[in-house]
Amino acid sequence: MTLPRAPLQQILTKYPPKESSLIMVLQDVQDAYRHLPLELLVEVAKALEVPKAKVIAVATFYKAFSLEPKGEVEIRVCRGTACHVRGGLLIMDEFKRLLGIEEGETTSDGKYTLEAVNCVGTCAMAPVVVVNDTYYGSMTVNKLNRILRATKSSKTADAAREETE
Amino acid sequence: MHLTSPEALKRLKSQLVRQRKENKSVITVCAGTGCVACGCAAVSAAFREALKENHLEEKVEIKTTGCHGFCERGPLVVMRPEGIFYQRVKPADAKQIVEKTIKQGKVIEKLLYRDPQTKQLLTYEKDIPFYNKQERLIFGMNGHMDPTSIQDYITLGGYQALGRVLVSVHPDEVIEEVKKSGLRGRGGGGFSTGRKWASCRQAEGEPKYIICNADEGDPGAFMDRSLLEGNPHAVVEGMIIGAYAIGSHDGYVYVRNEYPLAVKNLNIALAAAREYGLLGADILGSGFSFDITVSRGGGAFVCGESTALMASLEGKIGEPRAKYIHTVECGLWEKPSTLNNVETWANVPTIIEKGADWYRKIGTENSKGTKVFALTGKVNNTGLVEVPMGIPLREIIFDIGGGILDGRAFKAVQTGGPSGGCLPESALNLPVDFDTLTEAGSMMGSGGLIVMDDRTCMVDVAKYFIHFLLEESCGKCVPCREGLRQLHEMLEEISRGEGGVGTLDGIERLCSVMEQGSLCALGRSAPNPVMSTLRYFRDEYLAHLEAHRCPAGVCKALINYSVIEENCTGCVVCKRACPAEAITGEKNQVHKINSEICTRCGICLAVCKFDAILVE
Amino acid sequence: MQLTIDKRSVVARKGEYLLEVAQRNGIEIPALCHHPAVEPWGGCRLCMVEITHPDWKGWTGLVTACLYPVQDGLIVSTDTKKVHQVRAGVLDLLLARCPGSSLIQNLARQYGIEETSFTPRKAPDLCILCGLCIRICEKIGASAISSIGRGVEKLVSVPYETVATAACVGCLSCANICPTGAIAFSESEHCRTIWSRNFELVRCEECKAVIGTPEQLEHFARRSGLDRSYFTKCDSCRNREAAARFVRVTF
Amino acid sequence: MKQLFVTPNRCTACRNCEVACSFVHTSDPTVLAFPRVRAYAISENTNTVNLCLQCDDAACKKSCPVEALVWNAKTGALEVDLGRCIRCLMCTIACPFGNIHFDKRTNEIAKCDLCQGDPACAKFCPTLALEYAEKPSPDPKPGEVKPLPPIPWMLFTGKQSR
Repeated sequence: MTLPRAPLQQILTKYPPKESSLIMVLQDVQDAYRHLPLELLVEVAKALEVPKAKVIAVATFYKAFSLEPKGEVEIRVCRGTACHVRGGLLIMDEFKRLLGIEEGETTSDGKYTLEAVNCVGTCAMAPVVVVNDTYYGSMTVNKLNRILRATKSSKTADAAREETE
Repeated sequence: MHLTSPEALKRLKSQLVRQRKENKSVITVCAGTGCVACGCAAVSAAFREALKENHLEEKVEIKTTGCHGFCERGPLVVMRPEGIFYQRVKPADAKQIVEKTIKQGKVIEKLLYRDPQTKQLLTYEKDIPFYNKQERLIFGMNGHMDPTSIQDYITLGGYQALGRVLVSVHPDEVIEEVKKSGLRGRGGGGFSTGRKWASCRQAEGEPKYIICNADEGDPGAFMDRSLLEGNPHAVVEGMIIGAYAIGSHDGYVYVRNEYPLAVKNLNIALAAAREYGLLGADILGSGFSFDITVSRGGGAFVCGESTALMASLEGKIGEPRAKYIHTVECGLWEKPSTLNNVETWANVPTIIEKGADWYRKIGTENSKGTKVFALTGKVNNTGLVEVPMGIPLREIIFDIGGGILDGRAFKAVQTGGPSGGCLPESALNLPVDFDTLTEAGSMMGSGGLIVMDDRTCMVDVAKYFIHFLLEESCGKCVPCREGLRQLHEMLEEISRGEGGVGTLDGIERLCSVMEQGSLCALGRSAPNPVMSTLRYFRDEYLAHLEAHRCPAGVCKALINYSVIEENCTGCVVCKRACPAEAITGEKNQVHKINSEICTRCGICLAVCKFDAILVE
Repeated sequence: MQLTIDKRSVVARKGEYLLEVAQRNGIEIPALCHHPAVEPWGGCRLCMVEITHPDWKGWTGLVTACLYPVQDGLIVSTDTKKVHQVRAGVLDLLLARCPGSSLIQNLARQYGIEETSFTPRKAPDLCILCGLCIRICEKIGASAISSIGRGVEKLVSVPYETVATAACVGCLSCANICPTGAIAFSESEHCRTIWSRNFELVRCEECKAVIGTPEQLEHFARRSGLDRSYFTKCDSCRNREAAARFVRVTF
Repeated sequence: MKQLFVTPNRCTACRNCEVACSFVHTSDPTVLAFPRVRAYAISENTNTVNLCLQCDDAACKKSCPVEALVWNAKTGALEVDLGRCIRCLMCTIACPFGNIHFDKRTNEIAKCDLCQGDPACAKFCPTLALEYAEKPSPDPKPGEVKPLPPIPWMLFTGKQSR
């Protein structure tokens, strides 16, 4: 299966074709394709005139990138210090149990990806869970099922948040 | 609008100030990431709706501002000019606020803040202890302006410092002024900003680069995010002044991709500054040119280290290199580069505007000015606080922070992020400045203050930080990469109650090798969380090792969950919630936890409403 | 300029690093990630030395000799207690990483370590992540090898068979430079295998000696600007041919 | 500066040069090194040697990715810096005359270094076919007997030449 090339072409026109654009190009590719497909990395390498191996090194060094497709719903459990001391670990454990996957994995139906992130900068509301782009603060293990339910219905972020409160 | 001289900028300011006075009331809705997370967008929309219904759109302005700092209480709404402070405002409250407060001038009590200690209701922002002990030099503007409006920034006096510098101050004088102010880098190192600029100005090689480090990686710190989100122009202005002083024409902001709002607001600010002739070619008609590129980080804590950040800007993996030749001489693309963090840059316009002598009056002998801290953890008022250097930790935690959550006992405060350390109660009276914190075995770092109570296990905290660093080490040098692996292994053992007292000697030996042998600051300071907890909380380590007990009840291998029979009502909630089905008991009967099956997940503790779960 | 290494006065030029100067003067400093052909890197931390200067008011510092630029009047000690401690610590850690490497075993023994005091890695290989192979491959112009991941999980590889192996030319330089012999390769009559990839072999059209892989010759041809058809004979056969030509010209 | 001169019609392809070269370039006298000079019997009565020309614009030097080939200003020889060399073998492939080799036994690149200004091949050439001099000696006139250098006995006794 070949991937559509149009988004990539568009991304490449946004940045000067040089090595220093690499990370930003990869970020946009990650956003557009939900992962960094190998075949596209080759094209990025060619376009920016960077050796393929260097592209791979960068793609695997930074946390923002994934070579495997991510799930439709990205659940990111904050692992900042504030979240940790307020029980972030329990939240992660419960998500693992609810989804039946480990940290960093995607459910077999491709629906959910569970990740730990280092501090999303909303420490005052610890522990925090970010689902796609929606922040949920002051999490407790009891609220997680409701978060998952909210992702199934296509609710707006605010409505979904209301539901967990 | 393209301003071609500092005079034009001044004229614009007075014009804007005149216009502003005509608007009587302003509803400021905080739209920092914290408040966004609480649904402030819906609140703003509800206000807009309510004003429309009452035909007040012309008379009342809604301003969505950057972070006010008191994130705990979001969404925050402040009614200006009175300064009435409403907290935890729901969209449904908007109508009432417009009806009562705006139309009738009445205060709505249920939205006011109640002081947790005095139980008093406080109406005005200025009366709230969280705010009134602070000195909001850098951060104060946030609550008064829409970060996406350059006009708001100019109205509040923004870019005037730049205008003055460009026409009447020699670059050397700018550097002298910054030197004299005593400003030290707010990113953690605490190096004199003025001296850094002077070396970069003198360094041979062209072009020279200006870099703003906005890769706020310390978990538990978010002041840079709030500054960039809430007042991006202050950072931009600081950078332009710095560029002028150093003789640079290219600037970069390396910002965390995890901060989308900061990226957005910064880009808006840059575009506006360019449009107004404050950025780009021939700034304010002075002949000086400078522009800024925004570079989003890829997600690596190590990129907070200056050389790794520069490697990342170059599009490479973020591996640091030795700094025997300083980055001010050989930095980005091996050219002279000046790197300061967001907060440092944001201090610059204030220093230039008000003068080094004025600035020097704030703070202590060797640490001047204010510092923004992210106060989080087990404390009542969490949020961002800006205080003068030298204020005792106790005042931050107990006066501004309102004491420990749930009335529990204070145990430690973690400062300086993963490179810092945990300070005990005996350190609470220490004045907060660069040198005192370092002497106490911690560090200022970027300004995270994470408060811990008696239910926080210090071995677990040390393990947490080492695990964090283990995942964030770039892996280039042996002591950091292999040392962290081993250190984590040893701490795991301790948290399982395994190993002997000899383990602690082994840890200390390894820490010394890492401190002395590692390539960059990440590895060299990685032992700090372990060494500081060993220094102040050795007993707790020994409890794990000798008594096989975790006094705080955290380390899973050493604790047991049981039911306190007197408190248990037999409500079956815990039994239903237990994922391991380890709880037995009929309805209305005292329940029992089978510790063989129990996975110590803590769910029963979280769901029990009767305090009937005991962890020991 | 003049500096002192282990109480010996030595001469150095501006821009040199301590390690080169020491090596030139026969002063031994162990180093694992260093090779004169590539830029110094400072990853193994074994070449730590203690430095001070008459102007530094007694302050001393531990630095990596491979990356520290020489400075007039610098006083360098390569075998102080601190230096010994850090080197021993590094070797102890490396031994836990690669217990099977005889190079590391021997070095560790020199610092009094027979067995690691740490927990050995569960499935150890011989790679110490010195990065020499990556840097050498880049020098050769192939840039086929990269580090994958970071931190403790980091490994070195020619990534993703189908994609980037195309860049590997099978020249064996990486295997030759690897200090611990961690890069396996083999050569049979028709085939060279490295990085789990098989390469054909080009043999001398006369004596059938191995010249290299087609990819390697292609790469060399591109770099040198010479025609690919140039590389059909081995050096010895070319030598004989040149001799005959030489005689024809002379007579 | 002295140079190595080859006069093919004096060469008898006795290969003394090869033995001498190999001998001075080995650290272990029991193992012969790769000779940097080769003697060939081209046809029944034409013989010659072939050895590095120390080309000004040397292909080996140009092909080296790590600049491991460096001029020795004193002797004018292009030498291999074995510490720097990464054994990529590009030089051995690049030399159009096949005068730079890889010695598998020692894992080293073998190339003529003019023996640091005292080339053994010339010293032990019994017929002056190889000479290290400012210019080659003229061919003998008919009847003239040229004094030949002594036969290098040490080659047979196992003593090192230098």
